[in-house]
Amino acid sequence: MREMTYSEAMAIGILEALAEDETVVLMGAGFGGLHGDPAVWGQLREKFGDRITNPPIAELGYCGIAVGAALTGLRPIVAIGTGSFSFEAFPQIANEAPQAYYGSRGQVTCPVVFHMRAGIRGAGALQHSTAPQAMYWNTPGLEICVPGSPADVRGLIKAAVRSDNPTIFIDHERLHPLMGEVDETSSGDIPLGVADVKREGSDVTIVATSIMVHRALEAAESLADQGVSAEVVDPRTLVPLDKDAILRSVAKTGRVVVADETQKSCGVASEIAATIAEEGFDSLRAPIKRVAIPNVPIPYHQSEEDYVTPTAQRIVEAAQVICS
Amino acid sequence: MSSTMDITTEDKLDLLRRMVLIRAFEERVIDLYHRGDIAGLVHVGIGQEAVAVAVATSLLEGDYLYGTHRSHGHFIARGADINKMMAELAGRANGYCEGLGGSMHLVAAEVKAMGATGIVGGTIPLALGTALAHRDAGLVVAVYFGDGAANTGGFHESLNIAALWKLPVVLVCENNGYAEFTPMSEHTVVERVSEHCKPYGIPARTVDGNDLLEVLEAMSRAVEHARNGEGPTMVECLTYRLRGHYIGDPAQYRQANEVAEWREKDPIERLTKQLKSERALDEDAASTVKREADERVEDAVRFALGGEYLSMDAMTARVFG
Amino acid sequence: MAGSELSVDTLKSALHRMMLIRRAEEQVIDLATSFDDLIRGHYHVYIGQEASGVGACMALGPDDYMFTTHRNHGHVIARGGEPSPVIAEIIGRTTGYNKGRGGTFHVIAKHLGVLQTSAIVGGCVPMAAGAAFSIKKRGTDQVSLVFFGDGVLEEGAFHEALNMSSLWKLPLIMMCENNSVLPEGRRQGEYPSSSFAATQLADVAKAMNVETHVVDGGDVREVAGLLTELAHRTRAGEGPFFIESRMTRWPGNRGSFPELIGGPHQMDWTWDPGTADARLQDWLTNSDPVSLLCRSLVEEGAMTREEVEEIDAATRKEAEEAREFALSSPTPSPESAMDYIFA
Amino acid sequence: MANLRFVDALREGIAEEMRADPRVMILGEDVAVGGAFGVTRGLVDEFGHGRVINTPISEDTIMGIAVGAAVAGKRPIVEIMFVDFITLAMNQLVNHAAKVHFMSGGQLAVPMVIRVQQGAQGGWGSQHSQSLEAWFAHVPGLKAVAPGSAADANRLIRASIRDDSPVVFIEHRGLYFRHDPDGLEPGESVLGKAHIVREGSDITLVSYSRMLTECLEAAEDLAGKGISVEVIDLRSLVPLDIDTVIESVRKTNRLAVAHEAVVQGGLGAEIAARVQEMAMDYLDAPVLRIGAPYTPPPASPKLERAFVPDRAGIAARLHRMLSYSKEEGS
Repeated sequence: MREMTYSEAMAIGILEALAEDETVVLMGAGFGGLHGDPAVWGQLREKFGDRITNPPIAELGYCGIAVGAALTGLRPIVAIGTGSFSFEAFPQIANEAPQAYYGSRGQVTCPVVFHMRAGIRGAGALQHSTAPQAMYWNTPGLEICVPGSPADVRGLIKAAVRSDNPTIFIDHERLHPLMGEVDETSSGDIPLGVADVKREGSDVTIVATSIMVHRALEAAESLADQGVSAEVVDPRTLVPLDKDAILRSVAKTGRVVVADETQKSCGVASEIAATIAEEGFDSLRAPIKRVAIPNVPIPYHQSEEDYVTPTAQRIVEAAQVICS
Repeated sequence: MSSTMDITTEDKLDLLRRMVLIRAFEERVIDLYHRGDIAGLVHVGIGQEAVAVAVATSLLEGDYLYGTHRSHGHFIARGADINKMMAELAGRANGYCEGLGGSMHLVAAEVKAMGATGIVGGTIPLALGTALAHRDAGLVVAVYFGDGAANTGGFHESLNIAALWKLPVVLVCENNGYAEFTPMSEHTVVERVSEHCKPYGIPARTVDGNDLLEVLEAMSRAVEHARNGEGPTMVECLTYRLRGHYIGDPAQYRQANEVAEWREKDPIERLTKQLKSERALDEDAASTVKREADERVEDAVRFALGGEYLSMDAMTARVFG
Repeated sequence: MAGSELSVDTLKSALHRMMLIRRAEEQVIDLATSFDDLIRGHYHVYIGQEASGVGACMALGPDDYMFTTHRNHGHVIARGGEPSPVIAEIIGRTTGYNKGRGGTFHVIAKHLGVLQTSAIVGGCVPMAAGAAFSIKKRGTDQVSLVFFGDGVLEEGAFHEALNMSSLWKLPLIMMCENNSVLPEGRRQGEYPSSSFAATQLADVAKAMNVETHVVDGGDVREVAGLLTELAHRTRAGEGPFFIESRMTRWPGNRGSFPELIGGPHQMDWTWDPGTADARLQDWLTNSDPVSLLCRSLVEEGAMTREEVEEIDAATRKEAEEAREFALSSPTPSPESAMDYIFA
Repeated sequence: MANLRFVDALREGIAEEMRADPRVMILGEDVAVGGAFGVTRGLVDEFGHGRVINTPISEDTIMGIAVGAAVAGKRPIVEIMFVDFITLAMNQLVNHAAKVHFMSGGQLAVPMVIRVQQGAQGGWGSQHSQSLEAWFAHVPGLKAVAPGSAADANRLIRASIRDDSPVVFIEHRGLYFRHDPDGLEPGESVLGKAHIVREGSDITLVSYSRMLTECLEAAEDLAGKGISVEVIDLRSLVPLDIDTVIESVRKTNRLAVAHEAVVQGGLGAEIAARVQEMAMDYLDAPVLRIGAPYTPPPASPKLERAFVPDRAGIAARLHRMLSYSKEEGS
């Protein structure tokens, strides 16, 4: 076990994916964002420079190129940059890639990974803070990974690359510098569609995605001080969604807070809450609370940003309401 | 000013003052950024001031302007209030956008500076739309973009539509040789962005973007062309940003000698030298220009840092008009 | 490069493919108009463009890739596709190439290298460039060929893909089928359009340093000759190439709901266009690639009329059988809609 | 208003606004020749090519042009021929149209209407048949409207054009050539106000757009079995009139939401999440979400029929819902 940043763990995962399969190529190199550890990323360039292509700023064009390459024997990982830029490539990400396998009735597969940085990052303002995962969830045929820890990002990037399906891989700008333990002596593989209980508890379930896992853990600490035992469940992937793990926890606690950093309306938390309300109805002893972004674009200044950010405190408050 | 032929020495001094003000503003922005008073992704255009001033000078009051992610200079040259600009960068309610937009999303509608954007090439279609709205009114719309934007689909769609509909728009390419961190040779096959205009019959010129008077001359013709109803044109200004892509970018992707060469071509130095050789400016006067600019910027900083923040109710009320 | 170098056997085989496309498409139109529930929406046929698709596909080898658009039926058959699974696909039967999943817009045939057919204007060009990128990365000598219409040049995706293909010297052939050309302007000439400002389509590609060619898309010899040369050069690393294949629209190609003016093509019309419906005569005389090829082969003495008519009878029969095959094929079970979401 | 077909009522609404306000203009592929479905047929004759503007196939730029015209004082209507093609315009729609008002601190307004046409009908396959309203509902700054009747098409398009925000106006191609059923009383048509189309006491059924018709028919079928269904037409998806829904749930204690879009991440999720949060105590059964399965729309007619919820399927699921009890599970 070694403590490392999320960025470094992602770089290690990408290095391992490249080493494992020579058809893996990178389009762009903006993974890990501005905090990427130069030592590790340098190693990546040195070892696999010929498999890294730096495309022009033409998201639509290069995402399409990645789809075409995926149809013909490569496994591209595409760095789109901030989630907002993925809207420029929507025709390829949401209209071509997810339909290739289905539309051809299984004749062709499209093993491409679209990587994007999402979330409220600190003065990213409206066009550099977008988290589009909810929209991709409404687009059948896309797998969606939202890893929240170094070990998870390393394992899931490899699973995403190995998957024969197009995968949306979303990290969060504020995750990059966060530290966590990674076991470099093992493969660290994590299958898609398996949730992880990040903390066990008995009074309330907090379903948390991506950066919210950390805020949920922080909230759980503070709830513990108040005598409330919170269980933190991290789905890790939205598609496939490990409903069983979530429902198991709900069956135990009967109370749920869904914590997610996308806008509330038709957001990730809505789908998770609706699913629990539908399939876990009999277990529920209180309404499910959603802690998400209100329906506003992400503003520029910190005070405004903080206001819209789903924080640990807001998780605590939501839990208090349903536990009382 | 309709033509550079009429430019007086006093005009030139005024152009210099504006460039100096932009430079002073942005240098202070860098300082405030490092002090933590300004946050986020902030892109400065130090070294590109001549384009900003020339473009703004060529436009009339009723004309419109669209910017990019690197637009402080564009807006200041256009006459935007630097107090409200600085306040916006500092995220205050007394800023142009009440702190909701920040550096990348400046809008100063009072001077018809309609918007910067964080999306490369994103304002080009917007400019076309504004031109469409006003094409019968004799108004002109100028829109900035960089060499990187010339690879986006929206740019090419816009060339076609602007030509097809003969829109009164001037496409101002600030070709600073880099698309974010990538040199032009690695992102496109064309030597000059203006080459893309040929198939559509759009008149295009490539000029020395650090020579204010040359840009002004080209811009004046382009604006006149648009105002006469003759359709779009492109003015490609070869220039250079002396700093990194954003504040904090160490810019290790470029050679020291390249930067040094461009420092020699600093547009402010060039015009200063010219005015000195014309005996229109001496050392004292030059320092006065600088001092006055610094003082105005200090006022702006005081205005900005003294500003309140928008209330959260007001913020949520801004989602719909 | 000259098309005249094509052997008589090759030309016969090309004629066979062209006629097969024509007859299959006639069946498609008939199915759409005779049944309410088979092709319920709009659809696009390739009648009148057969020479372009067949000529281009003659230059491809078995391992090459081909991408196409909403107007794909003819391209798939040109590439060697069988009419039966093509028609079955169009009417949504399990025996279709994609088991009825894709329909008229999305006939995909992996074994022919037809990997995607996008109904989004311009959607296929970046993907084809991606296949070319993959070829280059894997170091094989395959070619990626993409068919698209002239409207694609209005889409930004085309320009983004064009720039990257040129920048990275990808083994890509972009076959722009411009079917809006008047007969006299088919070889050269301007592009008169209310929606595209450039008067020469090829200029757009030239501006990005891509070698361009203009070809008479109504002449299968010219198309095959040019494409064979370019495919060869593409394999040698000289790509990408942009071709404007100019052709004149079949009068029955009325937007999205084609009409068989005067019924299916009669071979009498080929030999004597004056016997056809007045609306077709000019097109049959000057522009119909099938009629032009038939007449020239007979005039040159390469084939007799009887031989041509034998091919016609054979393809007509093949298309009729394909229709019957499709109509008698089972429809998919409703729950199969849930299959093939993820691999 | 006479009982016009949906398409004619919609066109009439656009024309009325264009007559009333010279700032209103319409842009899109083929709009000057009537558009793909005839919605804009004849408008060019009355208003000229200066206000009914044919565009190249350049969706993103068309969207951007409309934003630029809107901030400069026009009230543009953009027609996107199929909603699937809005993927090509998402950049300008999400990054500018939705945000310009907010990011400018209210300096600029973007009064524009984005007309889209959607729905799985006709076997047009996966790139011409999607229902994407949840995308729009997720993007703050966009309003979204989805009329289910000709009368509403007329009134809501007018309200949308008059609105100072960007409104995505969702048309269903299966509705275009229909007349409203006899006796349909549209009520007041304003943005943000749902309408109880049929009163009932056993189950609340929420829907919009074409699915409303299936819901009304299902309600009719169930009435024959003595089950009383209250049918609510949302009409406006953003703003969402949750109060009307909750008021109804308090009466019926059961809620179903039916739409043609994919269930996962769809509008039903939002309604279910909100209602269980705000009115859980009133629910005797889980909120039932009825929608398309998690697949792209299939082209095959038979598969497509299975993909789209229908009258019989809705009625059957509502019927089962009534027998739900906590002990047994559903």
